[in-house]
Amino acid sequence: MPGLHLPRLLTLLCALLVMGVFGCSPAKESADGRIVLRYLAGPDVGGGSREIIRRFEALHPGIKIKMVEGPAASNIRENMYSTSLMGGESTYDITYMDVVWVPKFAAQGWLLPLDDRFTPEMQDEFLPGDVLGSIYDGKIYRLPAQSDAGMLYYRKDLIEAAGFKPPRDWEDLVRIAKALQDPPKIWGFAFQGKQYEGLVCDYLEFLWGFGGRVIDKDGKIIVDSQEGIDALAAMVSTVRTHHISPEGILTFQEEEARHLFQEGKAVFMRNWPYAWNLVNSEGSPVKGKVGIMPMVGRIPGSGAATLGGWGWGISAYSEHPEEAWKFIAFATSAESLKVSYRKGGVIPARKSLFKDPEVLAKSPHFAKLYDVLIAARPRPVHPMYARISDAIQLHVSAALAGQETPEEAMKGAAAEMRAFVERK
Amino acid sequence: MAKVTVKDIRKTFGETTKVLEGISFEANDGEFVSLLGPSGCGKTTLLRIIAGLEYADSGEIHIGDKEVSKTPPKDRDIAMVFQNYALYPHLLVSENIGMGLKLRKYPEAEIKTRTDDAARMLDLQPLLDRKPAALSGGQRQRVALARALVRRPKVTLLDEPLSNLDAVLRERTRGELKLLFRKINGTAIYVTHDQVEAMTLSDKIVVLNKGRIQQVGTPHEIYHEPQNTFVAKFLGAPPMNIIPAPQILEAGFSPEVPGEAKDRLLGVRPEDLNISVDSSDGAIAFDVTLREATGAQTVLTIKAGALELRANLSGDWPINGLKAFVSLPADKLCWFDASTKEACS
Amino acid sequence: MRPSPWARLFLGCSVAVIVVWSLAPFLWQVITSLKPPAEVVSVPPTYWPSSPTIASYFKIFENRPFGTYIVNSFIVALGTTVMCTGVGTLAAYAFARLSLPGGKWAIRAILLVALFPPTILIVPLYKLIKAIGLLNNPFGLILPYTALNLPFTIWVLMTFFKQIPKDIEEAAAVDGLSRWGTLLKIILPLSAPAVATTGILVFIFSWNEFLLALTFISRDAARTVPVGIALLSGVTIYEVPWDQISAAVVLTTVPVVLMVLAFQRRIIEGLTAGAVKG
Amino acid sequence: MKDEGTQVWINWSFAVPALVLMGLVNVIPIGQAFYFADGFSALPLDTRLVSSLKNTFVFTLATVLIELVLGLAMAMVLLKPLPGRGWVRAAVLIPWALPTAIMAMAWQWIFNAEYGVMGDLLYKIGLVSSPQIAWLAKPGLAMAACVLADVWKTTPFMALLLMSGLANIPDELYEAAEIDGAGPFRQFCFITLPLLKPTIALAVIFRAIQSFGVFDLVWVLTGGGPGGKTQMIALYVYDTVYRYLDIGYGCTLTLVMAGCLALMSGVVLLVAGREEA
Repeated sequence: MPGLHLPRLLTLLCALLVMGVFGCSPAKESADGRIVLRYLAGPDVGGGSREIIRRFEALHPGIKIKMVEGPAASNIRENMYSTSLMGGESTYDITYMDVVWVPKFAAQGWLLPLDDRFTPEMQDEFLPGDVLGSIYDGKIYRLPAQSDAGMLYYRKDLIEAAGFKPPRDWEDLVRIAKALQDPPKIWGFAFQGKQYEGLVCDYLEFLWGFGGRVIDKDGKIIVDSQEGIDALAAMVSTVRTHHISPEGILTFQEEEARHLFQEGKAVFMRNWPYAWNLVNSEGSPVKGKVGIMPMVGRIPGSGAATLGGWGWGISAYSEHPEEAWKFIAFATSAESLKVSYRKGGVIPARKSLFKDPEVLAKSPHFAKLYDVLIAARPRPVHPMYARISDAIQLHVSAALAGQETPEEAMKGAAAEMRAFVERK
Repeated sequence: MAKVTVKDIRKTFGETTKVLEGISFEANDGEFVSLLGPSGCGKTTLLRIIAGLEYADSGEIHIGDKEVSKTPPKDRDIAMVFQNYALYPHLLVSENIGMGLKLRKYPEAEIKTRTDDAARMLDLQPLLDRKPAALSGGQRQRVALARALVRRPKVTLLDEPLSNLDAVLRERTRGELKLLFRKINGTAIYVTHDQVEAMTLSDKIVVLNKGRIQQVGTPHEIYHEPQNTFVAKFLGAPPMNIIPAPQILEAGFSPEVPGEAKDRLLGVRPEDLNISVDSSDGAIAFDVTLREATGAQTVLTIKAGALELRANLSGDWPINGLKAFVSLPADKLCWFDASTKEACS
Repeated sequence: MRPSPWARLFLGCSVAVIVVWSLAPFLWQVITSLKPPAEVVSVPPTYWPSSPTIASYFKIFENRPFGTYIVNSFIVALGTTVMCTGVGTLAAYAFARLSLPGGKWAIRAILLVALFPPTILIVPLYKLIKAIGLLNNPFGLILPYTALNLPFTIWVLMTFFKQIPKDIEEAAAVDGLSRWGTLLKIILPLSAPAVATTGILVFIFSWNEFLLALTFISRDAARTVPVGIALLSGVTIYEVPWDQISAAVVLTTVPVVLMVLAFQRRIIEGLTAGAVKG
Repeated sequence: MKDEGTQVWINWSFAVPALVLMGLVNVIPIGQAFYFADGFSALPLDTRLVSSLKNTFVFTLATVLIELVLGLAMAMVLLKPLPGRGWVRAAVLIPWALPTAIMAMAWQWIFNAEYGVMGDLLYKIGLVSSPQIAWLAKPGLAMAACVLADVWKTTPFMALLLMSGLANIPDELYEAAEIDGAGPFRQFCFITLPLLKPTIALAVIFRAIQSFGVFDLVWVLTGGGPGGKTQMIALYVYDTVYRYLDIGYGCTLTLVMAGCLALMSGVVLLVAGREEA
């Protein structure tokens, strides 16, 4: 290799290395002496978070908030937090958490209990499901910010034109879907059928709607009860017997379902509230033709919603928990949540905003949404929730694919959960 | 140019394989010395030790007035021509030749002149801008030689440089080599198993066998005064006749045997035998059992009782000459001790 | 051997098939990147954008500091390539040519190490990188990438070095080259094809690595391309901005293609120079 | 000349940077894996381990075999003198050059049941009756899609390695074979394959290691679904460590995985009939 002098090159590399070591060590305090607090979140769509941070920093000149924008996929962010917290270090002072992370993180001792700061009176101002989902083993670890719950979207126009009413229970939904669908031009029901967390959310809504539970009060696995099997059978029937959902449903996440529905190719859709603004956006073929309601169950009124949603926690390894609390309290104030709502359409976790005239004027559907959210239930609160979720994902997916009967699937899922969840 | 002194070099491979067992010889300034011996005699190892590519277990190498036994090759001021030439495939012929000079930080201009000189000497000028892959075997060999000579080293080491050439080319190159070294008058150590190369090229031959020196001497001495039966048999084609003295006496010859006949071997070169179709005084009659004529010479295998000899005579031997009358040349007889195989003078 | 017309035709067809096979999914990215967002999800898919636009290419730069990502990726990939081939060459040379008592066991150990999937290494590595203060530093990636690629690099180079005739090295020693000099001036140029090949493979690995890059780098200014692409966001966090992702993929592939083209000359030269015979 | 002991140290020092780096990055974590491994008793009961091992073996076998055949063909074609060979080679390397994590998303889109171009293409050619093929929803097809995406991506790696091996086979051998009357097929069987064996063994081992540890591709493309039919061992390890936070069992799984790989490498070396070390 003429011209390339290896020793010199290696020296250069070493020099760079040394420079790197001393040049880039992450400082806990910024150059101007302010305390720096970091957190990891998804892409800041709409810039709401940046706005809140700006306001906070103006109010607290001694604190600097650094938002690390992670990937949109929340499971990746969960792992990024886990990696850092497993290392027992304080890259992130603040954790911006999905509701299902709380028991897992808390059980590991990674989170600071907030009970002395987040009083029951304060808790009352938030949606009950979000608060419930923030509690693990009697202590509260999270300040809810964004609420989320599964619900049923339906084509108002089609249903009315055919003389139907919105479905009252599951059988009703199947009947209407079958009557109105014309596959592959238009399908009856779209949901999330890919083997991932969303599938569990969908299944839980069926399970609860059919009167079942995953874990009973004593911590025993009861997902393979008759209710659990019936719920799965109902879910499977959409693809396997009634054919109201396309075979591809097994690859559907939120966006696939939303696209199908938005293009006018589905009568019903189970999805999160975020889809509302999109299906009603300019240029959407179904703009103004969509209704929302809580998910249906086996009997009228038994429908349930899976609670999603995000909130703030403080890392047990943070050197500045006091300042961190200041920020998360600020970020969950009614004012800040309104900023998030305005900029990014984020659904607030505070009850008061659903009665805010400004909000209601812009989003009239919030009135209905409130009913859904208030009834939403958190997923099983268990430190081994990820194991539970994976067992459900795997076997529900297998059942949807026709590889296992609903009974086999639920028995299998329960066996897997018992083997590992009860081992711990 | 310098004198090379090799002192009591010993080398063992592994635990027990003794390759060299105390080798000592000198190559004087400007001398062309061949290391001659059959394969496996240790000659290449010896050369590599002189070069510094391997190190001896004990013993000393002096080049000029410097003791270099522990010096790396580059500091010994030697050059070497390898059996497979070992040209750098990625460099041009000119770069191959100039590499050693460049590494010793000679000025560009001098490298150029010297490279050109060497190239001229070896007829390589038209090839300077090629890569080794584009050369024939003979051309590669000449490049390897040029690479060695261009440095004007104290010593040039050559490891069977002709063995990869075909017969005709080998003979021609041999001649060129001789002229070349005579011209530059450089010290050279040359490894070969080919006695003709050794005989024709060398000022001095070191005959090796099984890790020991058998004889050191001029080609003439080696040929005519072999110090033991190995040297006697290794040189010359056909090789020297070596016969126990009693057998000679029994056949009717009556040479003057130094010492007890039973302890002696007689050596006589095939071409030194006096042989004739006609009987004469003191000549013994032999049966001709084989006649091999090569035109210029004829080799006869002759037999009298148990005694079998080979004779080499210039010119022809009549086809019907079934009897040969042989007498021994009294001044050209070599005597060896029957037990030690050493020459006894 | 003069190929018959049929053989030439066959060869031509094979080349065409290979090129189409290799490029088709990439070309699909190119086409997708030129579509307006709405057309990306049209059914049936359109094979040529109805109104081609390069808006998505601008969008990715507005959305994210892509220029910075590309520079970072270059630093990391180039650093890894240089370090890995450098360190790997030294080790491979030692194992192939120098007398190393126990070297055979070391080589086996190296292969054994390669058997452990990098996935498992993340947490301990994170601790390590954190401990030496290299989080958010290109070297925090260069070091592990180098180590992860070393077994392969050493193995390939070692095999190649063994094929180089020993007497060329000896000639170099006589000519006056040290061990170092021999390695740099003789062995390396002779192994250029192998070094270039491993270099390309290592470069591309480092250019594409996702998990470690995601975990070790949290500062936007230090991020690399694959993570940057994963951070592209649509209107909502659920939406996948296909047009932008495609544009980013296309854009970031260009440097790699240039790199390959640059290296590739060396490969041809090396392979066709009659290599190291005679 | 230095004495022998010093020389050995100097020789080893050439390997030291590499050994130190690998020691830091690989050996320490691996040592920890042995140290922390725990929960061995759960192994025989772990149905998910069994099914993911099975899936991974199928995936590895399929990808490595297909890649070997395609890669060999590719390498032989690419060694022929062609006009624009440089460009062809660069084109061939493009799949390898695209980030897996991102390309997996693209594949997901290509295999999408509704908007996917794959179904549409096959439909237009007339191979299938409907453009809506739920590739990733059917166990067999989903595995096939994973294999296809992986083969597409890593065949260039194989081809490049084999190319360097092929280039080292002397032309004289082919010429000699031609004189002996061997056709292209026999030349391939009696010269190319035997002489390429070490290279093939090397390529297969390294590819098998990579393939057995497949992660990003499947993680993004199918997430292990449907019904866990594309669940791979590396995904399982990752989940165990990062999602279940069960490091002990994760380490145990890693050891199981490394054991399988060692076994596979052993088989390859045995088949190849010679050890390179």
